[in-house]
This record gives sequence, C-alpha cells and structure tokens, in this order.
Amino acid sequence: MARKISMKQAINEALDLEMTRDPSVIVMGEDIVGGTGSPGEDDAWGGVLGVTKGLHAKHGNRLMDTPLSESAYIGAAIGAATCGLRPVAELMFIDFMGVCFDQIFNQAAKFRYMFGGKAETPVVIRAMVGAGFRAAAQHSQMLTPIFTHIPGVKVVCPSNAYDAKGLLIQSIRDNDPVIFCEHKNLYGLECDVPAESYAIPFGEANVLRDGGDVTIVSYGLTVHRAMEAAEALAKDKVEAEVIDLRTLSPIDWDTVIDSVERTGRLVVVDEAHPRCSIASDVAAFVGQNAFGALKAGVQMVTAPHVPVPFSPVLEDLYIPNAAAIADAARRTLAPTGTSPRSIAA
Amino acid sequence: MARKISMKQAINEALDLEMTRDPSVIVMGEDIVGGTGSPGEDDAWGGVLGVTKGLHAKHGNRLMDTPLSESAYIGAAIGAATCGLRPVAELMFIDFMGVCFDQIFNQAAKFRYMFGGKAETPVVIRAMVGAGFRAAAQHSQMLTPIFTHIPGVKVVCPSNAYDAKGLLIQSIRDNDPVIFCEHKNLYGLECDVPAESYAIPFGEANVLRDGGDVTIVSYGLTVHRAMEAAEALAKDKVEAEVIDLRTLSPIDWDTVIDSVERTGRLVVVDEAHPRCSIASDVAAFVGQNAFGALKAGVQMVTAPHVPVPFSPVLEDLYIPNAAAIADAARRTLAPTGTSPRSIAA
Amino acid sequence: MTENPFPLDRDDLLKAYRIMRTIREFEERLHIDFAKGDIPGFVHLYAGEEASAAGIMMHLKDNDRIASTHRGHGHCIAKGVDVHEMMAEIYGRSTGACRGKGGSMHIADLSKGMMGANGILGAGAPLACGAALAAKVRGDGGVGISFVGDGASNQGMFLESLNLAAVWNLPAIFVVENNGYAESTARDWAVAVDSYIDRASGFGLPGVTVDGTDFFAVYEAAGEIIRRAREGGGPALLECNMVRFYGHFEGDAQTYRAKGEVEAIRASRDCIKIFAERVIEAGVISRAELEAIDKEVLDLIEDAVRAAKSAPLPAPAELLTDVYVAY
Amino acid sequence: MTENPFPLDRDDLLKAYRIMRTIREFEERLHIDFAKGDIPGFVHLYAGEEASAAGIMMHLKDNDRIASTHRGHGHCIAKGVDVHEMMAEIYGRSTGACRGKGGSMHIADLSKGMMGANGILGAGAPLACGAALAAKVRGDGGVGISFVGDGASNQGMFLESLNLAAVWNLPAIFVVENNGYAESTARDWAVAVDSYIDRASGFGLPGVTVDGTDFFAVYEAAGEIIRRAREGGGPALLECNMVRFYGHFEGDAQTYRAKGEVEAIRASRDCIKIFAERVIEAGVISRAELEAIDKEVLDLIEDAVRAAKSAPLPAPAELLTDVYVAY
Ligand SMILES: Cc1ncc(C[n+]2csc(CCOP(=O)(O)OP(=O)(O)O)c2C)c(N)n1
Ligand SMILES: Cc1ncc(C[n+]2csc(CCOP(=O)(O)OP(=O)(O)O)c2C)c(N)n1
Ligand SMILES: [Mg+2]
Ligand SMILES: [Mg+2]
Repeated sequence: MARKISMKQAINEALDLEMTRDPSVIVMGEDIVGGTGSPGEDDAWGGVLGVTKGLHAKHGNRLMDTPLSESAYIGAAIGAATCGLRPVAELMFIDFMGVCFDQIFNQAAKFRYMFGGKAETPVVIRAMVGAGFRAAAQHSQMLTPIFTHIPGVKVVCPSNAYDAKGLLIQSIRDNDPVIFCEHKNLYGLECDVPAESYAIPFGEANVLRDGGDVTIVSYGLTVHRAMEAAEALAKDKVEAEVIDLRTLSPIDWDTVIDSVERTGRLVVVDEAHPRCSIASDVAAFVGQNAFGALKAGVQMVTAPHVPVPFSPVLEDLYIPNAAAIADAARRTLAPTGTSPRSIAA
Repeated sequence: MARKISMKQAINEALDLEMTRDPSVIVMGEDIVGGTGSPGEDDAWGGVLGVTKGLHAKHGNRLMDTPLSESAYIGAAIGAATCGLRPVAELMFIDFMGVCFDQIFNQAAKFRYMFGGKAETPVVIRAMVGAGFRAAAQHSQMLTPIFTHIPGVKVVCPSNAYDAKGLLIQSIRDNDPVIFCEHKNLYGLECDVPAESYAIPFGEANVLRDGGDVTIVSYGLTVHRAMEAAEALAKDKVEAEVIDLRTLSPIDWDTVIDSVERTGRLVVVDEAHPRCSIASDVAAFVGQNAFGALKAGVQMVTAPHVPVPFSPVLEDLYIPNAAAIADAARRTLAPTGTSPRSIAA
Repeated sequence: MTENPFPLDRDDLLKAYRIMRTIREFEERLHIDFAKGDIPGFVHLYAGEEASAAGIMMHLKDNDRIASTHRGHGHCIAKGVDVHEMMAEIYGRSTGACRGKGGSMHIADLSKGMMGANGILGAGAPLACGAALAAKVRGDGGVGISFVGDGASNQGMFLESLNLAAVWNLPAIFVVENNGYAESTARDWAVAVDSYIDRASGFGLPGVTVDGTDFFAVYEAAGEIIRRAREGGGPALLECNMVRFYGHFEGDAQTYRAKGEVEAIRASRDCIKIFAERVIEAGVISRAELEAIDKEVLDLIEDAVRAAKSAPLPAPAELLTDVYVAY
Repeated sequence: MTENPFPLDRDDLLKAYRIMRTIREFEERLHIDFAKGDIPGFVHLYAGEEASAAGIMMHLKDNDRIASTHRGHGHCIAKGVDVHEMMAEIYGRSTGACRGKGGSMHIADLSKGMMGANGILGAGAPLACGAALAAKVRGDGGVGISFVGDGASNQGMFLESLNLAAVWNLPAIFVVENNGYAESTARDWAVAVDSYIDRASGFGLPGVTVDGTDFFAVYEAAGEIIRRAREGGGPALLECNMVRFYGHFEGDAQTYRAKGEVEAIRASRDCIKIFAERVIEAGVISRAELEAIDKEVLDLIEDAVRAAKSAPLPAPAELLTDVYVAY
C-alpha cells in the first residue's frame, strides 16, 4: 500500500522496519534520541531535523545518543560491525567527516582487503549532504566524490522518498560499509512510498525520463533540476533521457553507456565541486568506453570550485540549475568544437 | 651551480634556504628533529626518513617536534599562518589525513572565502604519498584527488629533485594553503639541482618529451613510468609527448589542451584509484574542451579500485606500469570504438 | 561617591556593561527577527552567557587572538567586531564582516584578533594554539584563547590541543563555556568527569571553575590565567558555568528542558542583572548611567538592523572571488 | 613440590611462559631476517614488552576482542593467532593470516578476537569500544581491549574513546603500553601529565599503573579490571611501564637513546628472565621445563620461517579480490 510520505518519513520508516526485523541493527548519533540526561521529555529531538523521531519510544536502548566525539562513536559503530552487529551511525552533516575520516577510509573501508577477505563490516553511516539550506561552507558540502574515490566503501545518494527507503533498507542489509547521503533539501519532498519493506539493489540507476537526443545523468537534488531542464528542452523539441544514478559506488555504467550509445550526447550534473568529481568521473568513463558513440564532448555542470557561500543570493547561484543544464544539453547539440573552456574560478 | 642531489636533499635544501631567508618560516612535525626529551643525541632522526636531518642544528627551535596529535599541530600551523607565520607542517604520511582533515578542508581551505577575502593562510603541509614501499594499505596511498577536489587548497606533487626544490620554495612563499606531496619512492632519485634558490610557479606543467602522436599526462612517480612507455613506443615509431603536471591544483590546462590539439590522442596516468581521480579529471576536462581535436577516447591508466596490498608481488602490479601505459597509448591509435570497458574491480 | 570595591575602574565597568548589554540586545533582536523569517540559516544565540565573553575579553588587546564556536556573536562583540558588520553578515549582505559569505557561524575579524566563529566543534582549539605559538615565536606577549562548549569538550581536536599547549608551554587558554547542554543532551551525561579541573589535570594543565554568570568571578579568574600565560607560565583551562536563555538554535522547541527552567534562570541567573545590581548597590554606578547605555545599545542595534536590511546583497560575481589569494 | 604462591596454576604458568617466549623468539628472528633483507616493509618489534600481552591475554577468551597497534606481533601471538600464518603474512605469502595483503602492520584474526594490528595510531580505541558495545548489546560478558602506546595516548581518537566508554559504561579497557618512546621522542616530553592515572581520571575512568616487565603485576591488575568490566562495572585504563629492546622500527639507529641503555634494560628489565627466575625460585617450575619450552618455541619459529619462505606468493588475481563482500 503506497501513500505519499516525505523522504524524512521514508528514512524513519526504513530504520523502523529494519530495527523490527533484525535485532542486530542499532542506531547511534548525536541527539538522534535527544534529551539524554536532560530533565525534560524523552525522545526530545529525534535528530537535529527530526528524522529519527519516535524510534526511541519503539526500540528503546537500541537507539543511542552519543557524546560529541565522532571518531569514537563512528569507530565504535565500525568495530561493532566487525563483531556481528549492524550499526547505523548518524554523522549529522557529511561536512563533519574531517574529524572521523580515518575510521571510515583507513579502517572500515580497508579491513576486508587488509585482512585477506576475513572481515565483514556491515555498517551504515548516514549523513546530510548538500547546499541550499543557508547553512554556509561547513554544513552544506556534497563530498560524494571523496567517498566514491575510496575502495571498500559504497556510496548511496537517493533523490526521493521511494528510493531513500529502499536504498536504506538495502544499506542496512548490505555486508559492506555504506555511506548513505541524505540531501537535506529533499527531506520534505513527498512521493508514493509503499508501507511494506522493500530493498533497492545497489548499482542500478533509474531512468526517470526517456529521450533520444541527449542523456542527462545526475544524482540527489540535482536530479530534479535535470528533470526541469528536460522539460524546458522538450519545449524546443529536444528529448532528453534523464538518469538518476542513485548509487555512486557501485555505479551503473551499463545504463549510462547504453543511453549514450543511443543519444550520442551526454551532460553530467553534479552538486559537488568540479575537480575530481562524480561529473568528471562519469564523463571520463564514457569518454573512454563509448567514444565512438559520442557526437559531442561530454558537458559537465557542477558547483563551482569555491566553498558554499552563506548569502542566499550566492548560494542559489552555487547549485547547478535547470537553465545551466539545459544550456549544456544545447551545447552538445551544437556543432562540435565550439564549447568554451569552462572551469569556474 | 648545479650538482646531482636526491629529491630528499632537494627538499631539505629548500627548507634550509627559506628558513634562512625568512624568519617567519617555522617547521613542525613528528620526529622531524628527533629525540626531543630523549637521553641520546640531539637531531637524532631528522624525520622518519631523514628529510629534515641537520636543519635543527642550523635553525634551532624554529624546527619543532610535536606530540602525536595531528589535528592539534596541523591546526596550530594553520592558526599560526593566519597570524603571520609561514609554518611548514609535516604530516608524516598523507594516509594520516583522516585524523586531521577537518583542519585542512574546513578550516585552512575555507577561511579566505568564509571571511570574505579577509584572511591569508600561508601554510604548507608536507606529506609522503605513494606506493612501492611495501608499507601496505595505510601508508601507501596517493589521495591527491581528495585534496584536488577541495577549493581553497593547492596541491603539488613533484616528480624529481629539481622540481621538488623549486616547488617547495614556491609553496612556502605562496599565500594560500599548499598540500605538498612527496613520493617516498622518489626520495633517492638524483638529478641536477642548482645550489641557489629558485621558485617554480604553480600551474605550469613540464613537457618532458615532445611527440606528435599521442599525449601522455601524469605526475609524481608515474611520470617516470610514462617516460619508459614513451621510449618503448618510440621503438614502434610512435612519438609520445609526455607532460608532467607538477601541480594538480592549480592545473595547467593550457599545456594539456595544446598538446592534445596537436596529437589528438591522450593517455592520463594516475597512481590514485580510478574513481573521481586526477585521471578522470583530466580526461573529462579534455573531453569537454577539446572534443573536436580527439581522434580516440581518452585512455586512463590508474591504480585499481582496491586498497594498496602489502605483498610486493601484488604491490608491483598495483602501480601503473610502463607496459600498461604503452598499451593504453596503442589503444588510442587503434580504430575507435574498440576500447574495452575497463574499471578494475 | 563611595569607594570602588571592584577590580575595574568606573570606565571599565561601564565598558563591560555596554559589551554585555550589546550582546544581549543583539541576540534578543535576532530571536525576534528570526521568528519573523527575516534571517536565513542556523542561528545560535549567546543570550545569558554574556559575562563569560565580557569577563575574559576585558583583558585582551587586538594582538590577542580568540577562536570561537558556533555560538560566536558574544565573543565577536566582546572582542570588538563591528556590530553593524556583524548584523549585515547575518543578513547575508555585502557590507557584512565577511561580505555575506560566512553568515552567523563564520563571523571573523582578524584585525581585531577574532579568528572566526566556527561551525565545527572543537576546531578552534588547535587554531588558538597556533595563535599562541605565533605570539610565542614573536615574543609579543599575546595569548591565544579558544572557546569551547561542554559538548565540544569531548571532541578529539580539543583534547589533543590541551596536551599540545602543555607540551609546547604555549600562552594558550581554553575556556569551557558550560551551559549544561550540547544541543539537547545533558552535559552531566555526556562528559564523563564531574569536574573540568580533573579533565585539565589529565593533561597537566591548571584548571579553574567559576560561576560564569558572575562577571567579576570570570574577570578575576581570567585575569590571573591570562597574566600567567603572558609571562610564559603556560596554558590553563577555565570553566565558566553558565546558562543558555534560548534553545540550541533558533527554532528549537526545547522540550528536553525542565518545566519552568528557562523562567527560573532568567529570574535568578541573569548575568547582566546580577552585574547591574552589584555595581548599583556598591554605589559605583547609577541606575541612570546603565539605562543610558541600554538606550544607546538599543539604538545601535536598531540602526544595525535597519542598515543591514537596506544594504546591498552580494553581486553574483562574488560567488567566485576570495577562494585563493592567487590561483 | 613446594606450594604455588602464584595466582596461576602450573599449566597456566607454563602457558604464559610459552606465550612470552614465542613472542620473543618470533621478534628476535625477525630482527635477524630483516637485517638480511628477507622481509619487506615496516616492522616494529615487541621484544621486551611480552609481559603486557601475556599478562592481559591470559584472562581472555575468543569472544573477547582486542584492537592492537603497529607493534602488534606480541598481541597477536598472545591472543592465539597462528604463528605460521603470522610469519607467512610478514613474508607476504598467500598462506598468511591475511593472504599476504596486510603484512606486519595489519595482522588480524577475527575468529580469535584479534581485530587487527593497526597502522594508524589511536585507531584501535574506537574499534575496541565497538567490540565492547557489541558484547554489551549481546550481554555475552565479553570485553573489548584497546592497546595504545605512550605516544598514541595523545591521539584524539584515543582520548575521545575514554570518554565514550565511560559515558556508555562499556566493558572496554584501555591498555597504555608505555615504553618511554614514541619513535625517537620521549614520553616524558610528549605526554604532558606525569601519571596516566590522572589522565584516566580526567575522563572519569579508574586508572592503574603497573610495572609492565612484571608479568604477575600485569596479570593481577588486568584480572581485576577485566572482571569488573565483565560484571558491568565499566571501563578502565591500565598503564604498563615497559621497555623496548629494539629500535622504533627495524633499521632505526637509535642514537636518541642513552649510551648503554639497551644493554642495561636487557640485563635488568627482561620480563621473561624476571618471570623465569620467580617461578624457578619459588620451586613451582623447573629450569628444565622452561628450557624444553624454549626448544619447542625455537623449532616452531624455525619451522614457521621455513614454511613462510617456501609458501606460494599471492596470485596476480588476488590484487583485485576481497575489497567488498559483494559489489
Ligand atoms: C564536529 C561537530 N560535531 C557536531 C556538530 C553539531 N553541533 C553543533 S552545536 C552542537 C552542540 C554543541 O554543544 P556545546 O559544545 O555544549 O555548545 P553550546 O551549543 O552549548 O554552546 C552540535 C552537536 C558540529 N557542528 N561539529
Ligand atoms: C595517526 C598516526 N600518526 C603517526 C604515525 C607514525 N608513527 C608510527 S609509530 C609512531 C610512534 C608510536 O609511539 P607509541 O604510541 O609510544 O608506540 P610504540 O612505537 O612506542 O610502541 C609514530 C609517530 C602513525 N602511524 N599514525
Ligand atoms: Mg553546551
Ligand atoms: Mg612508546
């Protein structure tokens, strides 16, 4: 039975279902319960934006507030995962990875390989990503390219409530470490979501719109901008195929390549900075592996090579928008050789 | 006056010259003096591989050993830089960035932007990078893509003693934060280096070899593998142009594009993992901005998507080698459309 | 006029009062304007905690540096950052202290020795060590002060810094602003030790705990610690026990607090009221003098808000500037 | 036969001796073979520190977990990791504990409760908290033990873990193996506090300091702490003061040490000699019994080296396997 619920509710529901199903699932993070040790109400916050609200009432001590010590508790989640639990640790904002990255990239990501295949680390690290919240440079980053670069972790970034639920359930059941990226500006977005439990496999992109003229690939918030761009292009009789990657590592190369083999044109949209980004990753892979199919250079539309600004007027310019995406698509349709060099300051 | 000295000596000399010239230059790191508080000789280590050996005798307390607290002392170097010093902090292995990344990417990199242009942070973070030392997964990483992704830091990775000296002097004089990556397997490599002081500007790639058939772009250790590959190719009458990027952020797009516009073919070699790498970055940029010049898909030769293995037999397979580079070059010369999909597990 | 029993002369008492009152009105006004929807982003108010900022900063000059927290407005004002520039920054205007690029969580003014509010907990501690190191290398007698909340006192960066400052014998001071909560979580649960003096001792640092709602207690303890640091006596930790009048951030419903808690602390632990009563009772300052300051402060804040609202927004080109000195 | 004055029966005394002797011979042999150039990479020897590993691990079962350091061979052996597999690992062979992919710094055997040596200082502490958490959630009475050097005791991850373990009341134990040096740097310089008991107190943890060259002192202190943790009494810190017989890593010229220092500690602070003298003197174990063990251990090591050297190298395809369970 599907109802319209928000991405925030979908994530809450996925946690609830998995905690109910599997007693080895525990959930921890700063204020994810809220009010621990404080004199007022229990379950006072349910996370800084209320994503875990209500779960403590149902699952009790399997939800744990933590002291403000990301290395210690993210590391504890990782250590517990190697001992048979399935912890879901919330790193409030992905921007905080700088204080606990060692536990993620040198420990969780490498155990299996360093130990010759003899370890499993089924940990999920949930974190808010993305700009548009007027939260400035240290609370608005995307950072997906950094995690995608690292072998041994998987990287997930849903664009809607349906995917968020199914991908989070898969993340919890998955036997490898997963970085689960939640775009804070999508939390309120509703769509049809079945009440039942379901898992969406990793490495399967979603074709949101068919089209034969140009392929637009993205993930997270900018998927919606890509759809807007596709609608604008349709008015000009340009039919864009829009692909939502959903998981960045593993990534569904087949769907991307198959589409480009039909359209011959590709735009990759990424809310991350341009250098060594998901955009450049996809563009390069396609350029190497489907060069013969390309009728024009792959166009990248990314955030600029600058930190996220605070002022709303600047922040709104920072995030790739539909107009820029449509323009990039049009560039792929123009005679080749005319595209200007474009890497923002 | 040029003499043959090793990259290790060249780095030592650059530090010595700048400390002599500018009293605001201080140098800190774990055991960079060595033996602090210990009963034996002073200046006992000069760094774990002896790079800073002898500098303490000359410059005294402007070289400082630190406790084993990377966030605290790297952060202190950054804080001191905003107060007018020019600290050079050694992060022994770049792999340790996970315990101090916040100070680098959220603090040093963002101050100038967050503060509206009102801060300067002239700090240099020196760190060993790269594989081949049989030092396993946590002491052998490249990680250059992660820093290159971050706006606000500059990233330097010399391939030889001459460049190391000139680029380190530039790094110390530069007014922005610089991540200075020293490939540990190049420390012993000697070349002609003038005794005098000289600075090599950032963003100027070095064309090590001219050739009209294919362009090979790399940096660091794999530049030497690229040169070997070029020699092998020359035997087949294929003339490769070899470009050493030297600095990854800023990066010299002009030299790369100009070369590709002549050769029409590009191989990018990167010791980092493939996803969101320097290789994909360069390939994507060229694919977007010089598509018309390309006669074949840009080929990437990278380390695989796996941690660095310990066993020498595996580690030797891990690092991109000359044969793989030459093969990639040959692929660009084959009829298009035949290149196989290639992203190692 | 009676004799002055305080360690500050009349001018400095008036100055301290003006700082505290300015902080208070700044925050009260933000609280109102945020609720109206005028202000974007995360805003953490310092109301109730003014005596800490004022009591410490009264000892500092521009070459002394402070590294602040996410709750930084009070530190900024006490360290001399321009109130108009602060307000404009919070409104995201190009006349802001950071030209609108930083916002509430990143206000800085290095020319005043204010190294920045900080969105990352604990991050200021290493930076303040760096300021202290620079002062030590230059021998200019400056100090570096890091502010940290009770919650952030569990962050590795902060803990490492205690040891580093002690090992290097830096003129660094760590002020723990203990307001009892980290977001919604109680300090008594999250910090495993009862006394910050013990935590400081664990790193070889002298520690002092004071009632952070008592300006004079803060002022005297800070004075002693700062003097010692300037003279080469090394780092120290100062805990100020204080109260937070508003929620963790604006919009916080605060259901984790006890019923009546906020009313009670506003009534009995308002550091500005306590200060005012003391100086009036001692006969050193008159109520009228304080009220005159109150009025000036209200005008200043009103003027700052008006100016901020009518100030230009950053031009689109500003998006791409100020990333590097040169690139 | 005389009465046994020790807290272990004869079998356990012989077992403890065998563990220590095995570690010692393992390390002595690596020292020789490394100098010959047989062994690749960084190798950090545990020789001289055996009583710590043995004294603690004698209390543990396979469901108790330990997180080790870069100097991990002793912990591995004492926790029951197979010596042949260890040696093969250090030689980079496919028969190694990690199939040659980890090497000296990453030997692990989760089936024995050994969570891995670790190339990142302080990283084991959060992991051991995780093991302790898992034991607590399951209620299986297990403990998680983190080993850390004196140098690494200044790492933020370690310090945060002390607080976390106390706040969550975990069955976690932090063993500081204080051998006086971090690489070449003196502990007394780099750790700002004189006593680790004070550092533990700074996080609300009970701390105990013992002579780490005295097996029985370690054994008794560890036993008490571990028992308490198993019973829900929470975490603790144990400092073992010990000596390092070799350099920081193989190849270290050790000019930072005092003249004669190594000879002196080998003569007077050899934990194995001290143990042997005590048990022989007490008349509980005979010299001949110990010598028999010595011989068996030598044979074991010789056999392990021979097997390692003739074991197959990893096949090229191994480069790409074992990154994910499924991808
Ligand atoms: C490294 C890091 N972790 C978490 C947060 C999210 N966060 C912001 S403020 C806060 C609570 C801080 O409490 P405290 O240090 O006591 O300061 P207070 O807000 O009480 O002034 C948290 C958890 C952050 N900004 N940085
Ligand atoms: C985070 C991190 N920083 C630095 C190093 C480099 N390093 C390896 S061992 C070592 C000294 C460790 O000293 P201690 O903790 O006392 O252990 P010991 O070697 O004496 O057993 C250093 C600095 C590292 N491996 N990890
Ligand atoms: Mg607080
Ligand atoms: Mg040590």
